Amino acid sequence: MNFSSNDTDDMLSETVRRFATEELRPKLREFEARRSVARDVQERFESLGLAAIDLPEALGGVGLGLSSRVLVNRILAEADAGAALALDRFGPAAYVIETFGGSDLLERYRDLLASRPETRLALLIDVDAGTVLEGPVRGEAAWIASGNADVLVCLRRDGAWVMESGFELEQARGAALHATGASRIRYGGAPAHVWRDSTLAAQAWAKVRLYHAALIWGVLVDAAGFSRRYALERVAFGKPIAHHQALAFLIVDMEIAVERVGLLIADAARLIDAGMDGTGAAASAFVDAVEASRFVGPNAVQILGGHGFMRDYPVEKAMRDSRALGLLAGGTDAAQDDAGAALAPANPMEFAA
Amino acid sequence: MNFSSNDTDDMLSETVRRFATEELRPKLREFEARRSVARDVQERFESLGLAAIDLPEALGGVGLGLSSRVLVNRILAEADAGAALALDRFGPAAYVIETFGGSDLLERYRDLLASRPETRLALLIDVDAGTVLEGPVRGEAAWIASGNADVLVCLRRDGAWVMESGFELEQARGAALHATGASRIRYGGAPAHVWRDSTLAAQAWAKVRLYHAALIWGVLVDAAGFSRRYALERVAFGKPIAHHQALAFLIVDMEIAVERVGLLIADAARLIDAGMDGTGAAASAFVDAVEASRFVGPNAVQILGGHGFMRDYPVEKAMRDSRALGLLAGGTDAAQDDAGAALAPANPMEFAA
Amino acid sequence: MSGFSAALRAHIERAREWGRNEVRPAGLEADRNAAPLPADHPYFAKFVDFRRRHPSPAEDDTISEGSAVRMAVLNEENAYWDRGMGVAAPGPGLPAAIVAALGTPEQRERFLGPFRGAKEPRWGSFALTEPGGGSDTAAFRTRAIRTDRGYVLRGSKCFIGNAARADWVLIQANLDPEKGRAGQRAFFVEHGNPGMTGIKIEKKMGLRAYESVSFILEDCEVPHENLLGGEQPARTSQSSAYGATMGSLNTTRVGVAASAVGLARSAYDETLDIAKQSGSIKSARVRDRLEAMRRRLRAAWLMTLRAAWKADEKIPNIVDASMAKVFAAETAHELATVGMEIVGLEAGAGDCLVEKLFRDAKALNIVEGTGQIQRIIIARNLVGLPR
Amino acid sequence: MSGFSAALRAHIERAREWGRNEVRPAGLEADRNAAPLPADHPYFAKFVDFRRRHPSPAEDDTISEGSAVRMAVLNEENAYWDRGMGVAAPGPGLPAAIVAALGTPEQRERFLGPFRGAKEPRWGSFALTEPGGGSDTAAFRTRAIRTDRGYVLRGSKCFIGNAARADWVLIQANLDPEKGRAGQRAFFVEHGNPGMTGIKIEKKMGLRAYESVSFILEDCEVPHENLLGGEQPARTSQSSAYGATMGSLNTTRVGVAASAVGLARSAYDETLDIAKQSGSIKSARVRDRLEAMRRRLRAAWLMTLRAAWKADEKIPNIVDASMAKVFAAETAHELATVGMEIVGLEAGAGDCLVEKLFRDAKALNIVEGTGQIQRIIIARNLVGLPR
Repeated sequence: MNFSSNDTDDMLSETVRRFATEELRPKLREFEARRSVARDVQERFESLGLAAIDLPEALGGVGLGLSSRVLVNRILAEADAGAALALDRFGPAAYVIETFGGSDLLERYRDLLASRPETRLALLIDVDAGTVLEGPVRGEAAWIASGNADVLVCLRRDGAWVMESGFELEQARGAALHATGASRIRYGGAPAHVWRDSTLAAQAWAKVRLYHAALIWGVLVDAAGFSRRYALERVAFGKPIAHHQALAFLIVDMEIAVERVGLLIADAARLIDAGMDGTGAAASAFVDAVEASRFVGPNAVQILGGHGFMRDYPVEKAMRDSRALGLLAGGTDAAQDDAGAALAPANPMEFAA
Repeated sequence: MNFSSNDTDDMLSETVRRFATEELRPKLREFEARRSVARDVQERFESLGLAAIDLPEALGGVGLGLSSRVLVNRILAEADAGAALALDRFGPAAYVIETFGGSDLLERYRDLLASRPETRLALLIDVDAGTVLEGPVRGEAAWIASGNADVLVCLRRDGAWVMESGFELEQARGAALHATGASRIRYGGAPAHVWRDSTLAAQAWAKVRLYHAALIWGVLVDAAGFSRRYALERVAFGKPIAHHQALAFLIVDMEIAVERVGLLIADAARLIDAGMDGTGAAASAFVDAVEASRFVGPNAVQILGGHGFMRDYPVEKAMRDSRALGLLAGGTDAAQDDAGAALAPANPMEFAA
Repeated sequence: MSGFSAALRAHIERAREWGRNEVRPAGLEADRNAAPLPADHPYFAKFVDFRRRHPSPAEDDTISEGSAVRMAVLNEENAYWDRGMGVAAPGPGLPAAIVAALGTPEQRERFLGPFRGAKEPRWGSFALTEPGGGSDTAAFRTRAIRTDRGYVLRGSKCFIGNAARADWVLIQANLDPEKGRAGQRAFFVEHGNPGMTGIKIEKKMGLRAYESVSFILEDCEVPHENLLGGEQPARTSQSSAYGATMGSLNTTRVGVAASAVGLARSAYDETLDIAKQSGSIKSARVRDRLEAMRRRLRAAWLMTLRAAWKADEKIPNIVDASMAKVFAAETAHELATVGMEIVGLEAGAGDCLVEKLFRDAKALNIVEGTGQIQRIIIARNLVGLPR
Repeated sequence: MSGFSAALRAHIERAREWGRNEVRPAGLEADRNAAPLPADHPYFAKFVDFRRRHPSPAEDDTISEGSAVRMAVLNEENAYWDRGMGVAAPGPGLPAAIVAALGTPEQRERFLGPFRGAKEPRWGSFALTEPGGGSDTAAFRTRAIRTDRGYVLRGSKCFIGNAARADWVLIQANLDPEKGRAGQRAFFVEHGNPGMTGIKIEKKMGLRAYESVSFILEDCEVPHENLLGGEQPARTSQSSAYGATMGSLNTTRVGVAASAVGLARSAYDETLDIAKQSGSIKSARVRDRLEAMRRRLRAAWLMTLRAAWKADEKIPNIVDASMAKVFAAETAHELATVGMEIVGLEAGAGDCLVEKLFRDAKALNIVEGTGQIQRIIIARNLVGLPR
């Protein structure tokens, strides 16, 4: 039973933290305005190996597990969750490719991404897919968190498909996460790959959920931290507002909410890395992150008062970004369905590590 | 548009308040221990006409509406919700009788109650009644909030029935509301009356829900008030605990929760008294009362700290009573179903009075 | 059956039509542009014309409801269509009542007169908040110094509505800092005064339709006549009435509460509509959420109406007003948040009213006293919480 | 796969069997009787026998986990079966660690010795809380006055666990009120001391299995040797270690947190079982509630385990311990409350474990520092909240 991080993760954290602090955070509003991350930042991200943190070593990845991925995503999102999505051109679609297509297909898309620096995979979750998955597919989605996509990967409850053409994106305003752009998407045609397997779909979905939950986690860590520091600086009625007891308690409750999310995410990632069934735990962690976002994001704005409402401070962005992230990965209702599907007696002795 | 109470209600309030304060509150634990209300208190209650506040004047009632009933119930429950249930021998069963059986049947049972001072009607809500309502009925319920019953009235979604024999009560410990006793019930046989009409059932149920919601409201008014006064007396770290800001805010939020419940109950009662459809509003008010009870009851105990956990103070009783009341009237899930059944755009200009 | 008079309902019907046809589209335009509508936008001229043709309910003697209830009902309806556009509306705005109550006859004529029957849009503005100030008005540092020629103002203000386009800004400043809060007075600074510098229109998360302006007062000179109420303010019957009213009755917070309810209703109606169209209303989970929204909305509206009704009945309503304000503001935020959940990806795409309301609503728990300040006010009255 | 050692798991397996067969029935019996089990109840003799046969994990060298994690895991399991019975367990109890750390060698022998290998149930007790005292230990008014023959104690104590049946009660009293908190010392008062009067066993909402006792100290005399640590307490290595540990590490709150988690798990498991039996688990609403229960439970357990693990690793855990304490206690209450909703009428009948847990759980957010106190502790560390 161990809660310590290992040396690899410590080194990784430090690298990511430095990159996030130096390269992302100062350009927060710049990325937002251009709706993408500058090419040199992208290159630096990839040269640090952060793009392939949890791809197999054989495929040029770092070969770390999901536990490392959630750590990286959290730290990136502490700086800018939109940029974190923009930087990861393979993105959570990689989990679908890996789970269904194995290393061969993973390698193919890895090579594609390596050869064309603007190429991206976009992931679509078709939660309510009704018809049986076979032959041509046709449909649309109101939002994907990407301004462009060369490959469209779709995950459904009963399987997945990959389409390399036959879809078109229409730029959308996007409610948040502007650094990664936003599109409406419309697709129709025969996918390049189609798989039917609901067990594998559940496994891939679990990873997709943790990927996004970790981004929410990071946004909330930053929102809680930023507003806490602000509350220590800002004086009202003769003392820092953080020393007004009711606000101090709010800050404590925000901290508890963030801690709780982090523990559940790390727990689910550990289960999956240990080869155990983590689908329920991952779905629960996602739901928890969304719930926490509804509490922490708006209260960070509240602590800053009028200033929180202005774009000069990052908390309004945190409130919007964390709320929008909760709509991705299939959304909370699907996660709630999956989390509640296999309720068993609790086992306090289950702890992977 | 008017929020003032009328003179009748003001006089009524004063009468009920004096009775509740003088006759009920001091005997709180005595009623609990004997699991009933003393005969002389019962007689005084009935001589004041409080038993028949919303029965038609033609039947010896006071002929006031549901708005007056919820007021009376609130004030009684501020003293002791269990006693309020015990004192009302006709109880919410009267709404079922009145709605389905009209004044003839109401009169019959009114006479029965008048002739035998120990007689009671018990109300059972059979939420999940599956089979079609006809001929003999058979079933059981884990809890009715009564130690004895001479007539069993059962309300279902599709109608109602009344049974004068063929049921038996088994005394239960009861989680709360001890002044009214607690029983398990088992019934089987042909009812004396059977009605099938889901519209009438919904109307009766609305009244039953408001009847109980008003009792919860009263318990919470008392819990919030008692703990607030305690917080002003109890000193810690050099000042009344009510002046520690976080606790002051908690007290405020408890007050808001109680106000909110009261407004929704009064609003629904006004709609029904005005002959409008109040089924959704009544169901919503009940759900709101239950939600408020989960916040206000336990926090009243929390404010008293260790003392709150002891039976020397009434707040532990309030926490239990309000929680238990929420299980009656068919429970929250059924109320939620009904409240959510007919969702329409909101109309701010709808206000009965 | 409605508990409101037919006359008031007629006003609301008109406001509804105006809101649907004019206010909502203008508000969406401003939001999409991420900037206030320019002062010469045709909407404002139309608005002035509309007001000339249809006097506000405040001036309609055939309405039986009191003024606070009228205002609450109208604010609710207006904010339903767009809260930001409500603040952006031409007119003397927030300071009108203050000037009417505390101004000298000359000031009333000079500063409010031009608004009467004006055919062009014009604005007034009121500047209280300071950077780092917020709710702690005692901490405000803008100073006023008397000179032979008038007064010199020094300091800075922020989040001031319509200040860049206003004919004048009524600025709160301290003439006698040793007296603390009691030293504070208000001064008219007219448009184009060179001492009002660094004018910046804030970029906001929501409520983008109106200007929130920050500016610096750099030795800003105004003549003696610009001190509100004059140098020796007379205790006029109007001003004492104003002060007495403020003691135990409050309508400003009730007005904001009503706006919050309107915004919340907008979120509810729009979400319900989308849930019905998409069929997601068939899910018990979605229905439960909508029911909780409707219930909360109703409670917030009743709380607000009661606070307004008490003001009209001269029943002390300080606790009611603060309770309505904090509860309605939190309701607006909650409903927009839950609404986004129900709307789903369409909300993420960013072209959806509910998503806009999510950004708009947060401000309502901040302006006119944050939720924390409202709780302090309530706690003072409930448990005598010391300052 | 489990992250725990086989040795620790074996202890837990034994505790589980013991809990199911002995603790749960005894706890339900006490609850039904609305009174603590009498000291001569067969359960206690069985317990003493069980402990003699199976030493506690604290004494098992084959376990690789540190002492705080051992305690957390064991507390969790024990509280799963009955939290009240855990407090009622014979032994020196809460004050054992204090006496071991701060007592003189004679005191350790005299007061702890009889517990070692005892064949009969016996109890120790620790008296801190006072009526009207609660968390504000500086406000405690029990006085100790030195006389030639020893000390005279005057004051009153309340909510003292097992005090009526204990061989001795270690009583906190102030020997030097001018020094404030620093003047407080602890005194052994032995069973039958005539100065300990007005002994009243409280009637509680829940956790009825153990005695909560209030009593008055009416010129209660004890000999000099009964002052814990002696008249000139030596700064022994043990006592300084104890003090130092208390500075940045906390295990007491972690222990209560673990108990709260156990109680919460009990509520979850029982509710799940009932929902499965009744078929109500087919309702999405019920599944959502159960999922929220399980999720919260898991988070509380992870928070508690991490706080324990930090204590074992000598990583400062004050914030972790308080966070685990308040979150786990609130979790226990929340789960029992929601559980009652799912159980429905059966919970109202009052013969249902979940209903008992609803009454038991509330105490956990009060003992060992209320939720408010924990938040103050956390806020001190997070934002330097002044005292």
